[in-house]
Amino acid sequence: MTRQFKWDSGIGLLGLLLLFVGSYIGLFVAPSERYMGEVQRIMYVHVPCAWNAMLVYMLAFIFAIISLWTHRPKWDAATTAAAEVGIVLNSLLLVQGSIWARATWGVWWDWDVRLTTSLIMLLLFAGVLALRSFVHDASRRATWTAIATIVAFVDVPLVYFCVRWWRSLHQVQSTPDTVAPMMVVPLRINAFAILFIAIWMMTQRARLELDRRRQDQVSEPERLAPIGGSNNA
Amino acid sequence: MSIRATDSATLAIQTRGLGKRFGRQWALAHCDLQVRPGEVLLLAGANGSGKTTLLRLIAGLYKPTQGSMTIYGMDPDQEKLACRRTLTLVGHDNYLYSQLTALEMLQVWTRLRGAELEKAQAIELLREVDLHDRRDYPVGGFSAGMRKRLTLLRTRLEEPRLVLLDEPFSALDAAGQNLIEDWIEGYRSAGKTVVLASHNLPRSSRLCDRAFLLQEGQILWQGTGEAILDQVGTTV
Amino acid sequence: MSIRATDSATLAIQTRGLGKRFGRQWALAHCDLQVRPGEVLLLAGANGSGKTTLLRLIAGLYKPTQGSMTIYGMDPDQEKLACRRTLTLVGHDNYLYSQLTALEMLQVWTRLRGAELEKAQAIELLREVDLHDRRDYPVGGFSAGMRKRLTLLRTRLEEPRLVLLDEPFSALDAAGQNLIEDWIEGYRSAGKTVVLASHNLPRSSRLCDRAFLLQEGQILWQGTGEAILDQVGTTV
Amino acid sequence: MNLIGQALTVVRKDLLLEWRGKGRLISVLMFGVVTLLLFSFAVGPDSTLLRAAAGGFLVLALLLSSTLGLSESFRVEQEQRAIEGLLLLPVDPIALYYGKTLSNTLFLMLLAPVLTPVALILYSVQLDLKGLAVLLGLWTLAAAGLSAPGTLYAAMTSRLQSQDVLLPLLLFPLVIPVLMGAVKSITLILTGDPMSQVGSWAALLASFAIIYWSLCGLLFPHAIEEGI
Amino acid sequence: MNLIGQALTVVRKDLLLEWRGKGRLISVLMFGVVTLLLFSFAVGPDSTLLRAAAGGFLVLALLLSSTLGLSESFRVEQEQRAIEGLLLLPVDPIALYYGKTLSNTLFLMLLAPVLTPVALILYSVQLDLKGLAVLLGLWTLAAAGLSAPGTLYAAMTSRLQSQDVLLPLLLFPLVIPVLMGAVKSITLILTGDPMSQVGSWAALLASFAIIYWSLCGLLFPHAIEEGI
Ligand code: HEM
Ligand SMILES: Nc1ncnc2c1ncn2[C@@H]1O[C@H](COP(=O)(O)OP(=O)(O)OP(=O)(O)O)[C@@H](O)[C@H]1O
Ligand SMILES: Nc1ncnc2c1ncn2[C@@H]1O[C@H](COP(=O)(O)OP(=O)(O)OP(=O)(O)O)[C@@H](O)[C@H]1O
Ligand SMILES: [Mg+2]
Ligand SMILES: [Mg+2]
Repeated sequence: MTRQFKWDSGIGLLGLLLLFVGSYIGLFVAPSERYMGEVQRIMYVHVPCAWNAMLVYMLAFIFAIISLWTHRPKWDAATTAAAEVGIVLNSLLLVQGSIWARATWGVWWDWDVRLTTSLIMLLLFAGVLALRSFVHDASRRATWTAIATIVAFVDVPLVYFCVRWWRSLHQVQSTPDTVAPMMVVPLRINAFAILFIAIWMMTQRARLELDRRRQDQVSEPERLAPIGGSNNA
Repeated sequence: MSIRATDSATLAIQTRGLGKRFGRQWALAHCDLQVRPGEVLLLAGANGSGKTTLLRLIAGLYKPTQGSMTIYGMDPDQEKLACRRTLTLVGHDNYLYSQLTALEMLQVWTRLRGAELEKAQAIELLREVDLHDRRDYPVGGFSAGMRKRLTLLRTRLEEPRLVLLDEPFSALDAAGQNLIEDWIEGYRSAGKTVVLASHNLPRSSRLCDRAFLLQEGQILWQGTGEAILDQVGTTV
Repeated sequence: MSIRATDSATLAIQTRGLGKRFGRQWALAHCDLQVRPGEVLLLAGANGSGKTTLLRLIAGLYKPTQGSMTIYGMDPDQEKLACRRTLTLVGHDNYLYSQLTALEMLQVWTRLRGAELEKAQAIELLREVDLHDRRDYPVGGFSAGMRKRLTLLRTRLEEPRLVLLDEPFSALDAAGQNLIEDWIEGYRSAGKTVVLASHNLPRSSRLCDRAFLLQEGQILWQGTGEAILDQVGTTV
Repeated sequence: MNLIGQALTVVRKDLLLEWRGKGRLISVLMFGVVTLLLFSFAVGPDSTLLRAAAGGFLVLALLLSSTLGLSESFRVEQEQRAIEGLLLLPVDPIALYYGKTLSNTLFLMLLAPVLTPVALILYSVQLDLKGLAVLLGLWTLAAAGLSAPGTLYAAMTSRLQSQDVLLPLLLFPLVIPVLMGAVKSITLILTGDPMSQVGSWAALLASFAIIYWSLCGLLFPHAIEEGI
Repeated sequence: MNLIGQALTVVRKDLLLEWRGKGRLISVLMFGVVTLLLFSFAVGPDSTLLRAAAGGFLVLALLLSSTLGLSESFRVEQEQRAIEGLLLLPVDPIALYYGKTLSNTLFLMLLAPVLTPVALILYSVQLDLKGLAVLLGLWTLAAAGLSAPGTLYAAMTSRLQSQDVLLPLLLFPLVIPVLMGAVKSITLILTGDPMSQVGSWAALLASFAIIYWSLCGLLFPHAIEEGI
């Protein structure tokens, strides 16, 4: 099967290239952090993953609204793709964060606001996909995915606030916020790199979903020749 | 009621190229149906030929995969509630809450239609289907036919102009079947439209004005009620 | 097989004063039934007259409130498994797992009967009820009649000597009904005993050797198949 | 009939069903009590630990019982497809939703008055009457917040395989704000409330309820467009 | 066919159904994970408290997920009364019971390997590989103990209203020995086991399992005498 070169493959390649450049700068050019040392360099994927996960979830939310409005399969595919890519980025974020936490704080997990919010976000959208996997009828699946996505996304700000208040009696985890410029550059580059890769993954995933739907899409059978009877309507 | 078959506003049901697909399976395809008000229509066809699917599409319980339809000139997508007020369907299921009594079931249904049902009226209705002495029994303990009788009363609770019946005679004894036949005759003379799907051809063919034979989701043949008996004899 | 009606060992079913009460309601009472092997028996009666209750009692799904019975001379209380091996019942329900395919359903049933079903055999069986091209579809998507057809295949999976059928013709199309009629004829000539409850009197009365008319849980009348048509005409 | 009338008819029907199957309320309550007991076994005989977590355990027991109650509320609708019978009637889906949500809220509200005293005794915590009243008020807000998305999801999952797993799966992460709000505020009440933070937690619970009562009311008609 | 053959046929059928509805296992697992999370929210962000109760919470999450899994396992049987179809066949009720119990045990055994690591991370508890192996072994005993009465009760409640409430209601008090045994022994493993008490708790779990596997096998035929 020959495939013509699609715009999204271009974006994907660009993203990989940028990721390579950004990571190179991050790993070898940028200064190492005063307290945490070399582990800190994990930040150059960690933070971009966090930003992009959020962004992609927001896209899922927007697609879900459009999907509910139009009932067009392509928006359902887009919603699913965004939710899934969001979950991938979110999981990466959690894994990277845990590794980082293990190295710096000595534990895999801590009940910090951002950590907790990220975990809940992951579970919220994983629930959406679980629901989706149980619905067999395509159009109902689209509607229910959209509804669950909307309901889940609206919850994110509430979760954020409640976790903040929940923590408020205890000390807030200190994070370095004074950042050297040589740290900002790779961060920015990688943010765009992961954004591009995310877009690429989403388009691929949406295509796959549409392909799958198309495979199921059997065209209507031939019209049978009516027998006998005149149309006595 | 004067009839011009081409004018969808005056038709009870009009479908254009209606089709429904489940997964890779077309349960119904190319369905063009024109039903005039006051007609009694029979849907016949082998098991799995798409009768239930068609009735559920008309009732708005399925969304069509393809095509469009109007019910008394209304588009079900736009005027869902108005359509629901116009029609009633009794399908394979009985829609009962096993803990409620027969009387309470009737009251729940009527109230949700926006009306009020006096107890005397309800008993009268139950008497029609010979359940009046079971009115205070929970329906969970009813026999198959008793449930069917109760559910069929839904068609008499309000004034739906379009009555959709999916195998109304099944599970009923001879007396029950005669009763439903009388009801359908009554609906016809009251100018209501009835669409019924049934395998009881001897009974339903003599009731209907027109009959449709479905096969693999398509309308294969249409004609009069008498003709379908011969037709089925030759094709099925 | 020679028959002496008084000898319970040679009778397929013998009930003595069988009765079943639900709450304050006697669904069946004073039921004395003697069925000889190889007979086809029809249970007729209005809705709620106790047909299903009787069949379920015989099948061992209900425990009698009163009375006793034997099946081919066996006491169902003592020899439950032997009785189950002897009989099969297809009731109002379909006993299906919606996620399994038609083929898998047949295989599960056969295996639990202690036999093994070759795929070719299974397809042959499915072909009989015209479901062979749906063999790999999950039965959850089957139409009412297709489910019924599949479940009725249970009577053909093994060699039960007593076949209990509760409204076997309902939900089936004309071809299906003919098929079941043929099956029942076949069972009779193979010396099997069949008890069927049905509201389709024209069809079932010409099938049966003897007919019973139930009313309010009691046997009101018994006679031949032809006679019941007149009987029902006068009493119901 | 207007929307409100229809919604109230749905509530009335649900209350009648509840009345008939009184068993459901009682067994949900007993489930809650047993869960409270389990927590104390799970934590062990250390009573300081127990007392510190008492508020949390009470809320957890309430939440677990609520989820069971919610999924039960659609079980009876599906048994003989009664819900399809409702959908076929000219009932506005919005009325159906709010009726069902209201009756579920009422049901959930009944849990706290029973489970709270049990928790107080089991975990040996003291509470004066005023505190109890505030607690019940907070639980009312929480119950409203739970039943809005709970009813929507219970409807959507009611016909799927494994509803009883799917419903908590969808609902628990969603209602974490309710859980935290309730745990925090109830713990504050139990331990005394020096900084009067209860108000802001109550505000969180109220806003959750308001947001989801409106949002789910908008979404429900779409959810049942093709029946449930 | 002999008893064992029939029982294995039942297991095979259940595994096939499980395979078809893969969703069930995954969602029960996700439910467990979400429950673990809920516990930490209920207790608050205080990690010492959390760590002290970690074993208890893990076992509770396992128990709650197990109950859901058990009641699901009869849901599919009741949907179109498939269970009646089985009861009509010449299947020995004892084979039916042990088949169903075995497949439920297998199902429950799969929960611990997933939930334990999650609990370890969330509650910041350490465990070496040997400890993990012992823990999984203990859970296998506990799973066997749970599914013996669990299957019996799930069958008995499967056609009643509100099974999902009734089952835990009946089961939780009954399995408190399992709960306590599992909590105690798992906590010992997590905190280190100086006095090697794990053995005696494991013996408790094993004897519970043995007693209920035999007892419920005897009782089950009576339970289904008139169908379920
Ligand atoms: C599982 C563990 C972790 C998770 C889920 C997580 C999550 C996140 C999220 C969601 C953000 C984006 C916040 C925003 O831009 O508003 C973020 C940013 C950040 N995280 Fe993490 N994180 C984790 C562990 C860590 C650890 C262990 C460290 C370092 C000690 C760390 C350092 C940072 C830094 C420096 C930022 C950028 C802060 C900023 O932009 O102001 N994270 N993290
Ligand atoms: N589980 C039950 N609980 C309470 N009453 C019952 C139960 N099953 C049957 N009955 C009652 O017993 C009587 C006989 O019921 P049965 O189902 O045997 O009738 P049937 O002859 O099969 O009727 P149908 O032709 O409608 O199927 C009815 O009055 C019914 O209400
Ligand atoms: N929910 C569904 N999922 C998958 N396939 C379905 C579904 N509903 C119907 N079908 C398929 O659509 C076809 C038509 O089914 P339908 O129920 O309309 O038949 P029917 O004419 O009512 O048959 P019967 O006389 O047996 O009731 C069948 O092949 C059936 O398998
Ligand atoms: Mg049909
Ligand atoms: Mg019957």
